[in-house]
Amino acid sequence: MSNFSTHETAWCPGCGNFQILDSLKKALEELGKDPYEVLMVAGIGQAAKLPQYISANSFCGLHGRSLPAAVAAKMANEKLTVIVNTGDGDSYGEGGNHFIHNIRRNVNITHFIHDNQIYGLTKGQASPTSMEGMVTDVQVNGNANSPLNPVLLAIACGAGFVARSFSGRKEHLISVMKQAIEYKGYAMIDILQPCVSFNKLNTFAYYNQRVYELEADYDSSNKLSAMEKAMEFGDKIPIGVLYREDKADFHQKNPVLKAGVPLIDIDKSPDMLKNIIKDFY
Amino acid sequence: MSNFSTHETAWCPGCGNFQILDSLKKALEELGKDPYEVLMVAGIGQAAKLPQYISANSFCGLHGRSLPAAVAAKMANEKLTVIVNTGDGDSYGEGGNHFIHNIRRNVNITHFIHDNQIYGLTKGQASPTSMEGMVTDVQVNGNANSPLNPVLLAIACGAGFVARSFSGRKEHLISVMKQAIEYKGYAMIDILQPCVSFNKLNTFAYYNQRVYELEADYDSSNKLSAMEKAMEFGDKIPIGVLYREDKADFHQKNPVLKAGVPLIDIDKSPDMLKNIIKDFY
Amino acid sequence: MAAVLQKFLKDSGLYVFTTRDFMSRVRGGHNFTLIRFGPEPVLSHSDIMDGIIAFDEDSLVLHSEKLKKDGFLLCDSQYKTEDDRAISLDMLSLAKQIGNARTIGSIATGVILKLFNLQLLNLEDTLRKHIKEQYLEENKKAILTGYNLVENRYTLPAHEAKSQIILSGNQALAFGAIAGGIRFYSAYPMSPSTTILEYLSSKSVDANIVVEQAEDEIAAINMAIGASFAGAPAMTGTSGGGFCLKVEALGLSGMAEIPLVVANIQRPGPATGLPTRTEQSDLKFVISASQGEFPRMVIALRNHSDAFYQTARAFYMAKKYQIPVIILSDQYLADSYASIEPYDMEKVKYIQDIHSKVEYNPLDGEYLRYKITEDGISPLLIPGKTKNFVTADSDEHTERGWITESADVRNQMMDKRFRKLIKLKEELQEPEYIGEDSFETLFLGWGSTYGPISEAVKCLNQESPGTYAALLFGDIYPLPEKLLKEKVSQAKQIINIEQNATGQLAELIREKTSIVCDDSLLKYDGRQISVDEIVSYIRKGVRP
Amino acid sequence: MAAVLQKFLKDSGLYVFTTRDFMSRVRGGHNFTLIRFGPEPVLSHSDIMDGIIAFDEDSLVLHSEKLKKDGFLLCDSQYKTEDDRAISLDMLSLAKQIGNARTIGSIATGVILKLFNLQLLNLEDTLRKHIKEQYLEENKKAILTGYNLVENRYTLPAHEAKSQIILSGNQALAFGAIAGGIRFYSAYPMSPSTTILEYLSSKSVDANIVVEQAEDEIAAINMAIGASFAGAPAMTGTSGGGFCLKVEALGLSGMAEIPLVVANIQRPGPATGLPTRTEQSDLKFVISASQGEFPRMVIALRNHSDAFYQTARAFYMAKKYQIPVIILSDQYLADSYASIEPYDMEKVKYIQDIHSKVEYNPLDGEYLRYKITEDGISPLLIPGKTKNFVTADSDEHTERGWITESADVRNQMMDKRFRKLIKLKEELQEPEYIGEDSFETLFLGWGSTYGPISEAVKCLNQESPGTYAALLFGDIYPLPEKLLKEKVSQAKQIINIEQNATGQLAELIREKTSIVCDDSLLKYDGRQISVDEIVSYIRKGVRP
Ligand SMILES: Cc1ncc(C[n+]2csc(CCOP(=O)(O)OP(=O)(O)O)c2C)c(N)n1
Ligand SMILES: Cc1ncc(C[n+]2csc(CCOP(=O)(O)OP(=O)(O)O)c2C)c(N)n1
Ligand code: SF4
Ligand code: SF4
Ligand SMILES: [Mg+2]
Ligand SMILES: [Mg+2]
Repeated sequence: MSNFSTHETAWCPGCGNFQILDSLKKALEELGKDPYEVLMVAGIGQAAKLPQYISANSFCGLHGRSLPAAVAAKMANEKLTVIVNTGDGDSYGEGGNHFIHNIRRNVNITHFIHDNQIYGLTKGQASPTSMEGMVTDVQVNGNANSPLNPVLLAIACGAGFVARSFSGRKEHLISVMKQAIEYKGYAMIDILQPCVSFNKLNTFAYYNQRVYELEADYDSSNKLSAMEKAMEFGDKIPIGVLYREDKADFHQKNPVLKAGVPLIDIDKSPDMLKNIIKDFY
Repeated sequence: MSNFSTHETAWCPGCGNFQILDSLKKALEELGKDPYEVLMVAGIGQAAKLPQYISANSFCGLHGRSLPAAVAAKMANEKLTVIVNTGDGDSYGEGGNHFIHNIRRNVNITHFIHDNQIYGLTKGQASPTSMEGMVTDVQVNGNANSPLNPVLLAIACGAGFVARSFSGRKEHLISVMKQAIEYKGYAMIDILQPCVSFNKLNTFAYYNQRVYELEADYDSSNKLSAMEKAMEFGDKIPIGVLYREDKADFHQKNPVLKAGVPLIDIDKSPDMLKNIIKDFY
Repeated sequence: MAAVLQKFLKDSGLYVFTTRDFMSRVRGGHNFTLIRFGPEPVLSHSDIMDGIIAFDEDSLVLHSEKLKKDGFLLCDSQYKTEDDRAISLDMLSLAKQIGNARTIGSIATGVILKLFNLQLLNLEDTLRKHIKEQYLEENKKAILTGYNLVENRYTLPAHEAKSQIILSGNQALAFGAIAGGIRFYSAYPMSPSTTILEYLSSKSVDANIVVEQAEDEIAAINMAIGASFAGAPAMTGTSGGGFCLKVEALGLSGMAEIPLVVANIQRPGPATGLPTRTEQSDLKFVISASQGEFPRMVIALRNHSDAFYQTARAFYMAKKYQIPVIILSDQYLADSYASIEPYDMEKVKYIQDIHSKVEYNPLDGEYLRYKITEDGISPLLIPGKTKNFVTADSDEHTERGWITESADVRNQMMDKRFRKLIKLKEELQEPEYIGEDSFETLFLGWGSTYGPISEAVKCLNQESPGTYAALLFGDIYPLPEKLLKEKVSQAKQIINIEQNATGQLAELIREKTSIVCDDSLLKYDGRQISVDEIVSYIRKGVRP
Repeated sequence: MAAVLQKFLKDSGLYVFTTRDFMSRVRGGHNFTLIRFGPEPVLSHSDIMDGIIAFDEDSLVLHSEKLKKDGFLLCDSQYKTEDDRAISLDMLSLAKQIGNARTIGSIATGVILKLFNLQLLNLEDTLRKHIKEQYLEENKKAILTGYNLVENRYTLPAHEAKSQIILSGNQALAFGAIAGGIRFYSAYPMSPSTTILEYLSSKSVDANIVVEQAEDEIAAINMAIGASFAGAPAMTGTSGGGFCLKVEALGLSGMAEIPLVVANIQRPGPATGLPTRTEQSDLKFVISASQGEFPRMVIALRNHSDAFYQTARAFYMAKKYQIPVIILSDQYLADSYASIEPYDMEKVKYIQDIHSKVEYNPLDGEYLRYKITEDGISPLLIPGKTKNFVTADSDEHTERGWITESADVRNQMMDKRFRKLIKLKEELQEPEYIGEDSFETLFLGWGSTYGPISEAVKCLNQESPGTYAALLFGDIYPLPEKLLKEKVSQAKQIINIEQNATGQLAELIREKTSIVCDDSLLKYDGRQISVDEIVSYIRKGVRP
């Protein structure tokens, strides 16, 4: 049994979340992570229940607010492997502002968005990624908003690791997850995830027919062509690492953290207070 | 004297906001707008004081929250010409989530962002568009975040009218403002605006040397090349309408509004309540 | 199946009250529905059951303790039970024969109806209302199958409630908003408020409402304020967590004097808490939410009748006083269904008045949006509808609505805004008094505990006539004090009964009147207090 | 120039208190600084002035009413005035001669120092502290020029305050946070809290603090909670409008029992209000902010000494009880500078204890993050620092920290969390009592009105000895009741003096104790009440 296993889940049978959970456990094991150094962070939603189903430290905060908590935990203790799992509504709707700005902050965490293109836990309203025209109990005349393209958005905001995958392609997902976790900086994977209970448009079959892996010669370092690829989301949906760029992360730029000692372990000078008070004389 | 004139301002002498205010009055006059049908909306900040200096209806709401109020006012009464003037901190920082989602909502309003790349009213902290490395009283070691590219972000979110201009180029600004106001849907102009008090990097001269008008043969309908142009922000900064696409706006898609009668003017059927209660028997 | 069953019951002339108990998950978990019905109006659920319909093994066991000695336990014969109250029937195989295992619910419905000797009135219509066309035939068959499967067991006295309506608390609230003139509703989904969003969406075309799902709760309330400023009566709804995000804009509504209705459908906190359960723990929060000070009104909904009338009235009060009005409901009321007297549309007609009055043209001379007036109410125009400029500013402002830093103007504006409360307090509705002229123990309650507490008073007084009474608050802030003081002066003992841990009503009452409760009955486990629990606390001192 | 002047004054052994009055704009508008100094400790500003230094025509006129008959009015000779108190000097042209018109401030500083016969102690050092190297020489010249321009006029008695420190309320708060062990601070700029962010940024390297400007206030508080969860003592600061946005996460801190310090530097509301002015109107708001119910503590800062010690203590209390602790300050305290006794670092040493204690390993067996304990405090470990999993959940949860819907567990957890208050209440600090053993009138106040009220008591008692006293609250929620009840039982009259419109302290006191104030002195025009205003209200019944 996996190091990362735990109790029963409350997801619907057939839900794509199961594959994501399995893949994540696999990825963590293959990377040889110690569960006690892993911190799973989530907001609120179906996807956000994932930390409850994996043996690791966990922080299940507020709906939409997982990223600020996650990056700050990493700032406090860089030895933690910080992984955020949460929904499309949580990440791009309620949490949209944190999404765009944490890309700019570039803290070394990993963000897995279970993108079922619907609000699952609240029983099926349109999410930011829902297709235009989708009918729900709230969008009775069809969703009027054009869907957000999260990977395009991430690239446009300057993210250094932007990927898409699909819960139904476990091998692919595990491989991309591992790359994302190992990437030094903010890494996001938008994971297509069928919601069998509420999303009758974007089903397993829907995704399965459309997804294809990026060509072997795909150049993930070219931002413009990455954006072009990112816009491909229709009859064909590319999966894989769309854009990747290595750059200094938050810790490397922060004067307190750049020495590499976790914040909570830095010894404070015993004379610190006495030195500071001198300013006020 | 202009129809839209009013009392004294509280801006610093030399501030770029004066040109923006002048240009806006000019644009409104040239479009022949009736001041009583114009609604100026703002958040809080230096830029956001603009509605106080123009004769029109005005709504100065909360910091970061101008867009939701503006689009809803338009939903309530489409006869209003709704114009938002507010800062980069307000629009992209505190209000970032409303920015990305109101692009998707595509309500027919105009959004002028006075982008001085700084928080002016609160006396000079880094804003989302501040350059990396900028030193302020808060960013004492230099701003560590990479700046947001608002025009690129807007295009990536699917905005139909995305432009950049500069307060120092009044003719250009007036012309782009007029196009934006006339565009049917959400239109944004990121207006470069020197802040003489706090931004010593991005001065009038800085912008003036760098900006150039888009070539006459520039094709603003190609999203990919628009994104490429949008990324140009360094020694040369293109100004003009970077991207433009005509598409259905919110009102055209909304079942209650599509008939073209302002919401507040629709007559409710006198039997409406009696008809609805039947459902409950 | 609950929807169909309750409709049959109502159509047979019975009063019905249905509550749902579900877990915060989409499938699985232990969920159940309680239906209480009878020839007399039913105001709440009860813990003591006459019958159980169990569709799984858990339900057989989990609730049997609460089943009356002579109750029945209807279940499929696949489940083994020793309980001699069980009625085991081959429902599942019959459903399969009909062609769809899921019709087992309709079979059970048929069984129940027959047990109580009720007729299958409007069979087709009822089914059509709740069941998709394609499943209609098979469910009809199933009901008839069930109906023919058993013999009649119980006889109910004659009853006359056929002309009642049946609806949930949130439907009643949403319908009340329509009666109140709503034209704009914006919200972000959040249990247990989402059904308001759903209901208003479904009526948006019929009732000419723009209904918009916002990107977050902050957007939702700022949208509502923008729409209201532009002349569309507006509401935003949420639960406590979402209300938190609306707190800043609540102050904007207060400062800029923009009419606004905010519905907070409470659930147990703090934070995410127990998302699908019930509590009344946001009273003090909403009373003082937002920085600074400004007049507001808070109305607690007590039942399905209030939900309609008071929501409609909230629009009236918001517009009349140009203030935010907060409606406090909770999951118990929101999700429960009750059969009640049809609403009287004449009673809400006065609301139209205030909407039309708003558009009057100001007196000659300059238009002063924030004119200092004696009653504190300034002329409210709609931008674009007049040759005056309409302004709103979240900063302190002059009569014209321009930003100011003058100490004098500040004082005048603060005083003007607060003066609105004088008139408002005069039209507050006193709490509902339940009981006889004389009594000894006075219960104090608010909101949805109305049902359990008022039933408890009746029940307790049957044994000890003239001993118990209750004051149940609907209008709760500003606190109506008149009747309270009157009844308190008569009481030997005061007990506040609340669905929270700190006794928030009692605290509010003490703050405003110095009245101190002698005892408290507080429940905060997420389950609504029942008449039985109140009665047994009073009789035996057992806390639930 | 105020910074330089106050430093000279302090170094001459005088006590200093400086307040700023500025408009919400970057340049222009009428802004001024009040410096009050003397040989005795100065606790607040005064409305009555001994001297005015006017740098523009407005200042000549606007304040002259408040200038003492024998006061002076220092101004440049370019401004014409009839006032015979004027000292007109050619300061501008002298400044221009020196080479920079802006050195006029330094010339005036020199003049003042000479008028009061003070020596130019540590001239260079003082200037270096506040003036950029490149302007040093010219300002030195300017001060000397001013000093030689006039004759000595006043003689101050001997004084001995040279070893005092001088700092602003926000600097004191921030320094207190450092003493409290802060390692993480996140905030979004907002007046009057921004200077905390600035100060901590400037000390981030020296004190090993990660200081992060967040994209909004919601991010700021959620970051602080995340950092605290991971073991870094954390604070977030803001003003009322930003506090609104933090309300939801405040509940998360309460629910997940994650230590957190939140500083709310109040300004007049509602909404944007008067952004650069002062008020105390968020007390009731922060006491009940967030849905649901959970223990919290609110500490009001009364002065520059409190600002340090109480902020440090807030970290201690937050960690010890695993709760959110809210610090209430206001613009008046935040932006004013005072010279006070240097802080005693020994007094804050106990705080280190609690930080180290946290990392203890749990007893044998399973680690239960939310173990039900007698005192309600459960073992807090730091994730990654132990071979136990550390959990946090915003849902109601079990002892292990997993989501639950059990009614029993819910009750146990609610009770456990609230039990923390028992011990906490035992270590509450009683309000500070100002006055003699016997008195007739008792003033009640809180926070930054400490200075004006306590000076008023002294001043009033000079005329009528033993008549006035005050209780000034620092710890304010939970409300410490002991001393209050004791003193109230002795009082003939109780008057609450507050910088708000509704008398929030009085309401809180009535809610908790049924004590009702006989009269209220409330001010809400954005300007701090002064000792003079209190005294003249008491003596003449004139409300400010
Ligand atoms: C402040 C706040 N608003 C709303 C909610 C209600 N809520 C819980 S989960 C959720 C959306 C879930 O959608 P998503 O994030 O896509 O996750 P999924 O359930 O689809 O995995 C919402 C709106 C909440 N818990 N808190
Ligand atoms: C909720 C809230 N947070 C913070 C503030 C303080 N604040 C006022 S304006 C402003 C930033 C202004 O920057 P920007 O939007 O770029 O406008 P500018 O002044 O530069 O024109 C801030 C942070 C506020 N008023 N409300
Ligand atoms: S509702 Fe959808 S997302 Fe949630 S568990 Fe069920 S299938 Fe999965
Ligand atoms: S601070 Fe900057 S943005 Fe504000 S008025 Fe002055 S120059 Fe303009
Ligand atoms: Mg989802
Ligand atoms: Mg700016």
